[in-house]
Amino acid sequence: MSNAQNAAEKVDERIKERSRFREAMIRPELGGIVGTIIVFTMFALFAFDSGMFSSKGVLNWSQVSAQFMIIAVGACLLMIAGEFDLSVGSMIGFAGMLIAIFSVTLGWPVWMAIVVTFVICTALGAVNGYIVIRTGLPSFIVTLAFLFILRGFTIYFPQTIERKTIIGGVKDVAEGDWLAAVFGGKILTGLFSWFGEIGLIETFARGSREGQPVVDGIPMLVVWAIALIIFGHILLTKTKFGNWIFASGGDAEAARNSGVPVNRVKILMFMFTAFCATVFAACQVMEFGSAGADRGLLKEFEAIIAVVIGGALLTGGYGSVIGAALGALIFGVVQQGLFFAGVESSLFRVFLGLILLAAVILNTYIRRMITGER
Amino acid sequence: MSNAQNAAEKVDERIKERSRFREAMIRPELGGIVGTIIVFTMFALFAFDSGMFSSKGVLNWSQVSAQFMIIAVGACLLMIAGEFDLSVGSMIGFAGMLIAIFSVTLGWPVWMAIVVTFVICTALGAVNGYIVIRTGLPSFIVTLAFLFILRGFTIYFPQTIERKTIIGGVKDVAEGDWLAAVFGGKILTGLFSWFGEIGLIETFARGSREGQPVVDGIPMLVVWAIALIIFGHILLTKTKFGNWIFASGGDAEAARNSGVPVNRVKILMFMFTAFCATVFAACQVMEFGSAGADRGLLKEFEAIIAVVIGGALLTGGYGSVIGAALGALIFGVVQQGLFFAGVESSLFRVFLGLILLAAVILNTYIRRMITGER
Amino acid sequence: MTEDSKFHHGDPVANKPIIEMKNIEKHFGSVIALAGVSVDVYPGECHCLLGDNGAGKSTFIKTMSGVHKPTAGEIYFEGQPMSFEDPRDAISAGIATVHQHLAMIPLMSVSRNFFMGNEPVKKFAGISFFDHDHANQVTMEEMRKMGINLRGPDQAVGTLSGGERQTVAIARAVHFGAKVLILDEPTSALGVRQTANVLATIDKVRKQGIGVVFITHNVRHAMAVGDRFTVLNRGKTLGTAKRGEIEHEELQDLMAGGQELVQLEGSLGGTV
Amino acid sequence: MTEDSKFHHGDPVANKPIIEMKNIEKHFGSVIALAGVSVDVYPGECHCLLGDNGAGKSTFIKTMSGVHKPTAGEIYFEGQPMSFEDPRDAISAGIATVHQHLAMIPLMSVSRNFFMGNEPVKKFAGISFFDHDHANQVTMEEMRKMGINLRGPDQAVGTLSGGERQTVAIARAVHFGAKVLILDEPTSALGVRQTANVLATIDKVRKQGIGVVFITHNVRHAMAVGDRFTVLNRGKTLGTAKRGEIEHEELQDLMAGGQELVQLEGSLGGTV
Amino acid sequence: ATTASAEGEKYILVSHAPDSDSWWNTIKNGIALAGEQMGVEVEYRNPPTGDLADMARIIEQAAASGPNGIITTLSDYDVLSGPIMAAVDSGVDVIIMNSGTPEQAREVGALMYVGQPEYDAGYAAGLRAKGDGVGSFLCVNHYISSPSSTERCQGFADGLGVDLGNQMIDSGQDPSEIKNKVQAYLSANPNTDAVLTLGPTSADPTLLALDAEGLAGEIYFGTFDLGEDIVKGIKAGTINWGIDQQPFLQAYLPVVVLTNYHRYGVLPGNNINSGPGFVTADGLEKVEMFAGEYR
Ligand SMILES: Nc1ncnc2c1ncn2[C@@H]1O[C@H](COP(=O)(O)OP(=O)(O)OP(=O)(O)O)[C@@H](O)[C@H]1O
Ligand SMILES: Nc1ncnc2c1ncn2[C@@H]1O[C@H](COP(=O)(O)OP(=O)(O)OP(=O)(O)O)[C@@H](O)[C@H]1O
Ligand SMILES: [Mg+2]
Ligand SMILES: [Mg+2]
Repeated sequence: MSNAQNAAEKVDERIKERSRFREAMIRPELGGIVGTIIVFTMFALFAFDSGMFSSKGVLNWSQVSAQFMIIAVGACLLMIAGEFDLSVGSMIGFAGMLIAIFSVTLGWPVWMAIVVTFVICTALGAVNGYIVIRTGLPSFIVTLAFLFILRGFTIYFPQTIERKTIIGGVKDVAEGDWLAAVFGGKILTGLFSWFGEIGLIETFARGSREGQPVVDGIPMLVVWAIALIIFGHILLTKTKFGNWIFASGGDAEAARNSGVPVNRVKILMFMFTAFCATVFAACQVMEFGSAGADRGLLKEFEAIIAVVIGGALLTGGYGSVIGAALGALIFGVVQQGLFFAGVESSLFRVFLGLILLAAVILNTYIRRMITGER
Repeated sequence: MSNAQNAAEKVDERIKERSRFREAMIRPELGGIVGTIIVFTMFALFAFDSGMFSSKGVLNWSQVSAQFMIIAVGACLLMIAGEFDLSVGSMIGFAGMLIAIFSVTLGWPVWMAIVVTFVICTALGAVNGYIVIRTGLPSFIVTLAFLFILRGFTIYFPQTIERKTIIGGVKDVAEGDWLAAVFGGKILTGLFSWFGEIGLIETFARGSREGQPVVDGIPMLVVWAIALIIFGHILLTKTKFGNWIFASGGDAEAARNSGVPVNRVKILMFMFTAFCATVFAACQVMEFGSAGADRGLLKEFEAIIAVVIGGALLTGGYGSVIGAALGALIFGVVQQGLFFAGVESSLFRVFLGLILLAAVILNTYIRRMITGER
Repeated sequence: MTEDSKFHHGDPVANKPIIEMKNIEKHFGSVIALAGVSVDVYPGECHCLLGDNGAGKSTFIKTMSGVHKPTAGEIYFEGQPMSFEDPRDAISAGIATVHQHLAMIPLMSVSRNFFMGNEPVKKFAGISFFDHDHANQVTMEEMRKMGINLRGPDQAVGTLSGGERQTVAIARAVHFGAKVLILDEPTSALGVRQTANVLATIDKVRKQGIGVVFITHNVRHAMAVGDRFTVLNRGKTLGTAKRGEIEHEELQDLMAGGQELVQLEGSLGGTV
Repeated sequence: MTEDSKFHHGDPVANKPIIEMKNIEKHFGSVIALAGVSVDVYPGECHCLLGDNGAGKSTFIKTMSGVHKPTAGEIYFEGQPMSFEDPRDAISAGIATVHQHLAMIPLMSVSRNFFMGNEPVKKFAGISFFDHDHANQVTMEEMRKMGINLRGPDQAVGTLSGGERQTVAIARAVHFGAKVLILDEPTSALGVRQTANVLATIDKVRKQGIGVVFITHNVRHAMAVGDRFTVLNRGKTLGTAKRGEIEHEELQDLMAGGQELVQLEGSLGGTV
Repeated sequence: ATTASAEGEKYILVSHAPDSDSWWNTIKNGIALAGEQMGVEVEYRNPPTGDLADMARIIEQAAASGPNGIITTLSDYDVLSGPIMAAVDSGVDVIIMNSGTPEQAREVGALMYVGQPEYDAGYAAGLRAKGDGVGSFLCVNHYISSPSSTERCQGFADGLGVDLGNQMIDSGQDPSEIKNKVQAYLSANPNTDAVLTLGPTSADPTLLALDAEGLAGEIYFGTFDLGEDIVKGIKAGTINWGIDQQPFLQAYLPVVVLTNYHRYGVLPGNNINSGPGFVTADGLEKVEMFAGEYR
């Protein structure tokens, strides 16, 4: 009998203890952090003198990564809440088209066009969410339907209204509009021109902008990305609502029984995803001055890939915004870096696939360590 | 006490009985059947005199539907087995390119090119399956990686080998090859020219083929579609293996414990899906005589849509091959019918989305009636 | 309370019931899960709900905890008519439930689970933040009180054993100052020691003046801690009895619908 | 079989055991789930496996039914050394298992579930087809024998109650001529009547000369049908006792690790 | 850009085409050959999905990697003018090829323009078809979301003097779908006089469609951009003409021009129109030999 009694006291004798250091290391973002380090090391070794790490080069991949980050934040929170959205790419095209049609074709003030577009698109996100909640269908199917519906309208509207698939001229009408500047402008221009003066940044060698710094400010796109990441991270880890997001994705039924308003959480997350897509679209339209029917193609996959590389669980309940942002950074840096390194561009997809597989296997391993899942 | 005792005898007193007729009606295919009837009725009303129901018109949408059916059968069985494959579209492009490279560039006999391609592609399907089984990752992620990897190679190979992305001339080398005819030929040509002679089928009124019947045979594409549907249907409903497919998708753990070789079933289904994609590619290459790097784009979604319209459950364990075939038929008929009816073609996507939503809601309702799920 | 019931109604333990459910009905499509069930719970009592599989026990307590809305019938909470729109309402009114299928999220940490739906907040620059420090501290303390030593408050619930999870769920319910604690078959998957633990907890909670609703199939467990016993059968109540007014065998008989069991007892020696 | 065990070894009921498990060990990464467990099962006996949550009961029977491969140890089946690669091997050797988490697929029909992994075939033009008629007929008959009237053999298992599903699982195991039937906590979620039913079934099966391994937390259930009792504790066996050689209380004490329970018994009146 | 440098200049060509667009092969082959012949380093870059916003980033990035010159298409002035101007301003010489107009090229500060304005090409084709008695047509647009494809159809319609209306179909890129959609359209609209396709992707299946409809050689068939099957079609008489914009030159010439400019400071005084040239059954030999590779 003595055996049994002794055993009963030491409750955890059958499980090894983990060291403090290992505890601190093992977090959802770990995969993303490791990936980022690897990627930067690789490019520093193989493409250092290609201009990738010049001020212009850095701005270049930061902008591309910022784009991915904006949609990844939305997709990340939605995925943690247990759903996902295949209509992100179509939503980007649709939102951009709406802004252009409202402002150029209908001649509305640009701020109004943007505001109305935000309202329409987040409402569409809510519709997505509402259908998922009410019918209990997988969000894969519902948002796949919206992928087609929205893309169809994005082609149909400009075609019937303007007989083209690109609507341009937004830049002209946006001149001086306060809200347009929030999406298309740049900040810290003063600082950068000072950098240019003191020679910290190269300047243009000729042309109308001779003497100005090649990088003349931080684009609002990057500002939006950082703002959304901070917002998402705080929302997820530091607030009550963040706990609800985890709970809704972890087990909707259990969360509902514990008093979490799961339906509200999910619909809000669909709306937030649509909001992020619209931010993406607005930045793009304001920067480039036109909206095209093919904008945003395949962006839904890119968002999901960034999120998954960043360690989130496709089935919900687990993940981190920082991780997703790192995933987007890896994605952007690899995409642009391969160009800098001069790799045959069709191989980019092959790399992407391999990185995705490797990242996800690493993340699974890390997650199992964290959660004790088997 | 008497209440309690009486109650104990009539076991089902709390559930209403269902009528025989309702029992017979409610089957997984019901949604597909209803959808097919609706679609045909609509087009018969609105596009009857557009040539859609002439012999030529029928061949037209049958061919398009047959294409969808070929990939839908594979996707359907795989989905019932609880997995799905986003790499179908890329696999189509990849397989076609392999056939063209082997036969045209490397000058192999066409039958050998086809056979080797089938071997390579089904092996890749097995790799997909093996990774899913071994890592326990969701098939969404694994096959998404393959979507990119295969497409990357499909562009990279012809580009580096032949300096082009379309490799043509397969028709010339395929002349007289027995296996090429199995994919690219037509059957019953004698019968159809007799039909033409006796006036059962219109004949060409002008041009090089004056006097020949407008439909001169059943393309092998259609034959393959029918053969695969019959094979899939029998496999699923009439064999032991079919029961294993349902079991693997319904609950892999339970099936494993009951002695079902779940891993083998899943890997075989991944291979079968790849096989179907290769059949699709082979038919296409033999019909058009060329392979292009952009072939099969988005086909994975189209296959999934057809299967889901046909009543299968995205999460596995439920569905029917006949349903998937009807889903593919609906898909094909709607796509072509809109052209016959003269609807603005960019709206096709909108219709597709709406049909998907409607079908899936109807199917959910039917399924709940069948399984007593809540 | 059907006319032909053998039971007497249990006398109130305190003066006024916390919650009264009157003639509750619940239909799911063509299935009638509850066909008029009345139960009341007094502070400080343990009210056991017994009954066969599918009798409607879980459905009944789900109407009590706001998961389902009753198709018909009335709910009075502390004398006031009440209608719970969703579990949040019931929880904030003071009804805590530990559901049969555990209300824990395996991937989340113990402390996040503990406070799920009841997150403590602290204001910072006018914005409410989840007060993690407070949450962690409380969780560790409460779990220690229940005799469970966590590796840390951020240990995932998925790493706990079934019995430990059950304990977390109960500790959570008790912590949030519930006036009524509902436990749906908390002991069915537990070992002897864990069961004893849960029963002791029920006893402790009851003594704090909380009304406990305890669902079980095990007559012995019910007899161990119950003050009153209500037997459900096929969506109806067969009546409520007070402790001491009813024998073990009688209760068992009622639960099983009598007849069939008698047949079996011969060979099994009445030890079920 | 630790030295300090109170138990005597149970005497064989028949002359030779069907299955002998010797010093089975099973490790999952850093977790040692089984640290050398030996158990044998004779034809026509009901061998009860008892033990606390996490004692390793499910893990043990999973090594017996081919789900896990033991890390160390030997298995003899009818005297021959055996090594099961997967559940199929065990099933075809004659070991049928009803797992704790049900091995039924809710979306599939009862008859497809009944024959899952054991599909009857008929040849037609040289190809084997699933013999649906046979399957349906057998299913209806077997379920009728168990006292369950199905709406039809194609009724989905999802529409059955928990007790009914358990019965299907047992009927299936028995039907396929198992020599050993393993039941992992078949009664834990069942009502009194359903439990009585399952126990009666065990009794019936045993009388047909099949060896039954019955896992439960409920000492009473074990005492009702068991011929021998093996108690597991923290991955080790505390020994095996024959019916009549051990008292209810003693068994209970062993399962719970003794000590703690004593503390609680005062307030709960020893009725656990 | 004014100093004569040694061999080893680096030029980057940026296109707007998605990876899989086969027509751009000729371009790739063109720059590769020019690079070889001139002894300079050349690179081809494109947005994988054909997203023009991605293309803008690629131009920025190309500029950041410090090449001597960039050769790029200008398929959307709004999107691309910014990055191109920034590149020009930072000292990279730019030549506009393929799409855009000479005026736009001048506005962004490019050295010159080599190519074929799309609308004008479509318009010229329309005029020619009108002269051949065409009154209605079907434009098979396999790349509906690209503005330049739509411009071709629009130009053709304007050249004919008819309204585009529903005569342009979104055919998608799958050959069987293209084939069957063309057949469906022709069955539903049997009075269609002409078919216009926008490249090999839509022309090849359309050939088969016409064959199946028994209309090959009957219906008036014009196409943009050559390819193997198109050349065969022209030879067989099923295709009346192909508009060749000579992509090879669009890629080859800018490299040559830039290299010479950078080495010796010489620069042609005007833009180069590489097209439109109508390829008909006369004089097809060379075209036939190199179709899809250099033609
Ligand atoms: N959401 C639902 N939809 C339809 N029927 C339901 C639903 N929930 C429960 N039921 C049915 O209502 C009846 C009562 O179920 P309930 O879960 O309340 O039983 P229970 O007494 O808790 O049984 P157990 O002891 O097995 O837990 C059963 O017939 C069940 O199938
Ligand atoms: N696949 C696995 N991976 C890691 N650990 C496992 C695995 N399966 C079981 N364990 C661990 O092995 C130990 C024994 O588990 P087992 O399920 O056999 O217990 P049990 O006696 O059946 O308990 P219960 O009565 O709760 O069913 C537990 O600590 C459990 O966490
Ligand atoms: Mg219940
Ligand atoms: Mg167990």
